[in-house]
Amino acid sequence: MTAPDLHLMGDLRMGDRLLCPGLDLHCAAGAWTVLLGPSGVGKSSLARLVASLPCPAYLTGGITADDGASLAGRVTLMAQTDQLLPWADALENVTLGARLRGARPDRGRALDLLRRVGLDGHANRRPATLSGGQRQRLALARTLMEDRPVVVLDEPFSALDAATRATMQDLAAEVLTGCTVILITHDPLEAARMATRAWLLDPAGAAPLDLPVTPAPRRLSDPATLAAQASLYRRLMAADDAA
Amino acid sequence: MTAPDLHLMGDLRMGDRLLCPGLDLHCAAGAWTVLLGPSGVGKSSLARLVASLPCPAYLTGGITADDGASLAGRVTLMAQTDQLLPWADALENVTLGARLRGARPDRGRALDLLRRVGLDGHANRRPATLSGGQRQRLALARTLMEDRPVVVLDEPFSALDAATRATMQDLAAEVLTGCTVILITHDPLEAARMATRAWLLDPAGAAPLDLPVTPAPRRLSDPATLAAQASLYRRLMAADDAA
Amino acid sequence: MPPILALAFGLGLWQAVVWATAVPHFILPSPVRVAAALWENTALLGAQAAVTLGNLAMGLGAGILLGMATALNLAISPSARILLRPLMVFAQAVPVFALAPIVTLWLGYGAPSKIVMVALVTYFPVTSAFFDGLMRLPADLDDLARQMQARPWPRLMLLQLPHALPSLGSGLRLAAVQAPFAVIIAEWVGASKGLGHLMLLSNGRAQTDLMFAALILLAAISLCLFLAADRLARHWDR
Amino acid sequence: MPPILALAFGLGLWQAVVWATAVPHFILPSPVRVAAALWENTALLGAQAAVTLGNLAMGLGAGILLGMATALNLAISPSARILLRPLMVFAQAVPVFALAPIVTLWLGYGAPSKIVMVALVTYFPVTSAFFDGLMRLPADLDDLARQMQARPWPRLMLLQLPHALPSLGSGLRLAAVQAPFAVIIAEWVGASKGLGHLMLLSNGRAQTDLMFAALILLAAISLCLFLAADRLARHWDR
Amino acid sequence: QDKLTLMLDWFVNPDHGPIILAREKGYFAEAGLEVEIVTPADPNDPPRMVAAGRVDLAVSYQPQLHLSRHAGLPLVRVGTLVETPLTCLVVLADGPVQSIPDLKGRKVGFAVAGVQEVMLNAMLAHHGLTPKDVEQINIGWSISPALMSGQVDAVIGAFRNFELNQLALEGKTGRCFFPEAEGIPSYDELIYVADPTRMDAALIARFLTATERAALDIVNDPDTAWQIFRDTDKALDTDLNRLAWADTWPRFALRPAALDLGRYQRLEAFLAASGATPGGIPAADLAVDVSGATE
Ligand SMILES: Nc1ncnc2c1ncn2[C@@H]1O[C@H](COP(=O)(O)OP(=O)(O)OP(=O)(O)O)[C@@H](O)[C@H]1O
Ligand SMILES: Nc1ncnc2c1ncn2[C@@H]1O[C@H](COP(=O)(O)OP(=O)(O)OP(=O)(O)O)[C@@H](O)[C@H]1O
Ligand SMILES: [Mg+2]
Ligand SMILES: [Mg+2]
Repeated sequence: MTAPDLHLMGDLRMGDRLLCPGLDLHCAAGAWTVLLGPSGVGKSSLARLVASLPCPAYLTGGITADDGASLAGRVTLMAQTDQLLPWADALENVTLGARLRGARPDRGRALDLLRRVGLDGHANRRPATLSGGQRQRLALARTLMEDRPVVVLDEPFSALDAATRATMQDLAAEVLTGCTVILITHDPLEAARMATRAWLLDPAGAAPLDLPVTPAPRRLSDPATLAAQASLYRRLMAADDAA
Repeated sequence: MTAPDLHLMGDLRMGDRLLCPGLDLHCAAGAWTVLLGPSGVGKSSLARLVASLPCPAYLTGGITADDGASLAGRVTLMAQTDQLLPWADALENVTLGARLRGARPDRGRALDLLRRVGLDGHANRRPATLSGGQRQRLALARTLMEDRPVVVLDEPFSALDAATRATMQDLAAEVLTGCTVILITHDPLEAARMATRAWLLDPAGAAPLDLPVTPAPRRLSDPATLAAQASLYRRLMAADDAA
Repeated sequence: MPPILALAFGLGLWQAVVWATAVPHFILPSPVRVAAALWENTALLGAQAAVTLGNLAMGLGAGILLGMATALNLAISPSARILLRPLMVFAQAVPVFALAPIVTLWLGYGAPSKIVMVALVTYFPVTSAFFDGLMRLPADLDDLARQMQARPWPRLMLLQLPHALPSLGSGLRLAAVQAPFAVIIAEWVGASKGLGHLMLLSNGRAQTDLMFAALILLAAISLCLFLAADRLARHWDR
Repeated sequence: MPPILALAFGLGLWQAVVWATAVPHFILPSPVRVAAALWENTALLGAQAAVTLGNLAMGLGAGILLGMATALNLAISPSARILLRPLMVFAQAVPVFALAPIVTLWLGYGAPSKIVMVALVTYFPVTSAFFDGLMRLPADLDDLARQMQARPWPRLMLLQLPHALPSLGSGLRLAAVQAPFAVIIAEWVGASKGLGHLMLLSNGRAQTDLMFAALILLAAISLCLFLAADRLARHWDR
Repeated sequence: QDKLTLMLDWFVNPDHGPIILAREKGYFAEAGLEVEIVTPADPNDPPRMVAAGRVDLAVSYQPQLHLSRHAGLPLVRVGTLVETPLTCLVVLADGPVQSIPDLKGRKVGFAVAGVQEVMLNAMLAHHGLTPKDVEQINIGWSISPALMSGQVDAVIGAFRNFELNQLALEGKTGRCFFPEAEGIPSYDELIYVADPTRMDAALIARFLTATERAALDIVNDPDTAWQIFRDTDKALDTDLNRLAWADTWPRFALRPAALDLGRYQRLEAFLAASGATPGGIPAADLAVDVSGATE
């Protein structure tokens, strides 16, 4: 399955409330499209729409893939809450997708991913005995297992410390090579590192954000990354003052 | 009730696992003590211990207040998960503490806090209809309503965008003036802004972190804050490489 | 629409069984015969149903209210729990129906014995389900209550009670299913009025069609009761 | 310890009632008399209890298995749901006990009628509770299933089933409470063996103490059954 | 008006003709009585309800009186309603049981535990069989259906004026084995019992006199009596009751208060001899004549 380009068009509305007008977002295949924006603007709703999940919001112009086919079944979403099965252990949670499709799960790959998200030796623990960050990494591993052409990550690293976060970003970038990735985040540094293109959503509409010209993911030690972070940060703070 | 100084002493253990050895943390009254550290090191466990909540971990040296009295009933904890009542609306959730103690809730103050956390007009909405960041702000408002001398905040702003986060930090700093505050965070900028003192917990032990000499909360535009952020960030990344 | 269809299906099945097995009418009368019996005995059936319904309503009311009160009491008083909780388990296991003859001997053949039987049979499931729900407060809400230094009563009302509503709903559903049994058994064991008594009489007189007419009426009452409880329970289900 | 205490308390209460009200022994024998009857008739009681237990076990097994199978079937097949779901609600509302005389006339006075009664009375609560649990998958797990393109069968087994276990537990608890009633009623309505039959006989012979001894045995069986179901249900309660 | 509660042995049926007629024709009222008639669910209840003081008077069976007395219930017969045995062992005429010895290894249903068990055992013993030779099944209320559906081979406790007619209505022919022809002394089927320590003999005497008037009316004009009986309750107007009425009215005691002590003495001795009771209660303790009592 090759990844499609996505096109998100129109006004994002919920009932008669206008959340974010005039979207015209292009998410290129093989690239990371990063969405930033104030809390409550509708980022998670948009993520659900891309994943064809039921959602009280709707996008007037719809979401289309450039290959013309439906998106259903081609998208995996890592939601803002971890959605782990409380009765299953870490390994069972990671292999859930394959098992739900009636396929034989790739145990080796699952254990490898668990190791790479830093949950080595935790394969048999239930989610309730994991720390907040460990649960988030478990959900990440489950998402990475899914192997879909379109991947939506809704604040996937929000509960992680800086170092772990950087490692997980690298891991995601590596595993998701070639995918159409949409990343929702509040962290300007994350946007500066990972974004091929970035958009700021706010009640006034969607605005593209400036990024270094170097290809993503960028090195943290790269001065351009840090400069982009600083400028993004100022832009985010300004957007709020305006709103 | 004046706020006590706290002293956290000894090894943080869980069963026969040593999470973080040799703690000797002093949390001064009226100051913000910030704890950083890799995911799973035991920060949330420590928070629960301070709040006298049941927890599989324990601190060998105990937690003492300088006034010699027990901490029970003097601590409020904003946990990593929002712990909102699903059947109650936003206003009812915010006034829960007083109502649980059989006291008449201060409706005016609650509505004011809801307004200040940006949930104006959402007073009658249930948690399930709020966005992730909105839920987190609701939990913050509930914590600020509590009016306790010791306040523990476990990653309280992790789901917020930069601008909202700064506003909430200012709000918390203002409302919690004079309290003994322990803040757990993964955001170096937050630490650089808010910390009177900051500690890095990792499996090797707790290390104090360098901060600007200016009093907290520091201005975001202050170059010292940004410099501290950068240095903290490097320190956090280095800690991980070492671990 | 589907319920009507199901009803029609059920009636059709019944008629088909009667035709196919040629079962004698004194064992299983056909729906047509039963309908005729219903039609001819409207006044009689109505009067008996009114008696049964009255006892049912009073017993249910008493059982539910007492059950809820007991559960709340047990939930708030640890000392009551120590003694009463195991007693509750015992009591739930004693076949209350088997006590019907004794209850009747004590309280006589009038309404009180029926009301007590219905109340007994509703009391235990309501108490038990509601109490279980009250005690099973999720850990995060319990944390909240602790650190907010909740007093027992507001804790019960603001946290435990709302959380226990789905369980109370299950209890009510169960009570709704059992209460009509109880009133019928009580009327079998000793009564001079009511649908159960009528069933027994008509069975004894080999008027199986009248017996089935009474049974149908009873089923209708049970159904309404169950649907009402189910509606409430669904409303409380999160 | 507390259960023993509660038992002692219950017995004490019983004895106190007997003393205080001077109730004649043919209405309520004292615990001492009943204990004596238990002791003197061990062989008789044991033999009858074995019969009752056997029927109970087979009926429970059949009812639970069939109920679980039906619930799984309904959960996986939308077309089955449309017709069968309302039928289930009807069937649950029909007082199954009231059907005991008919079931007995059909199936005779031997074990089959008892087994069918117990199965009927367990089947509906198990099916209904389990099915409700299966259908009430939380929204976030349903999201997961959708985006992972779950096939119906694994979705049932991996998500719906584990989530429905507490509900199945409630159903089993309920079945455990009702099954002993069912077997007793079936034995009352027609039998030549079993504890219910013995109760009827000793009642007719004015041997109230023997009747109570049988009742006590029955209560013990019910209690064990309930505790077993409760243990299972608690295990499944998250 | 004095109040009197009477518990019947069964739901209202032609056996209770004199009681219903006395009520309908106002004889109770004329005797200064307000009689409340209660039906039981279990025929074992009436003696116990009397003994427990819940009712003043109950309709019971003479054998049941003997058994109840031996179980310690304070009871005494004060009057007679039906003065011949009614109980019989019924089989289908074309069935496998043609004589009592044919019962060996077969199923016998009974409706009322206790009394009927004793009857059956005595009839079996008369033919050299033991209780273990048959399977005894409680069939609750479904006496005729149990027999007709072939679930049992015989039923004990069927009433000769009742179940035979019911079988006939369903197109079957029944055969009756009469206890008094199978070695059991004749007895009063339906009697009134009261608690001797509590009863008001004069009140009961008035009650008996009222039913006596009704019983005489019935024998004098059974058809009119049937119409009155039938009209009291729509549920009573059935073919079965019409047939049963004809078989019942000749058996009503025309002197309800009159006492034949010999019957009580003989049945007491018989029950003792057959091992059903220890025996030894004098007939005068079992039955009294209240007709002479005054207020
Ligand atoms: N109930 C439990 N049983 C066993 N281990 C547990 C349990 N709860 C937490 N742990 C373990 O204790 C350690 C500390 O957990 P804690 O939640 O305190 O971490 P943390 O520092 O808050 O991490 P994070 O930044 O990810 O929130 C973790 O390694 C976790 O796996
Ligand atoms: N079920 C619902 N009913 C009504 N309003 C809803 C519902 N779910 C979400 N909303 C509202 O829709 C808006 C968008 O929510 P969404 O979760 O998409 O925000 P978000 O951009 O992801 O915010 P955050 O950064 O806080 O996660 C919010 O204002 C929220 O209050
Ligand atoms: Mg969101
Ligand atoms: Mg934590």
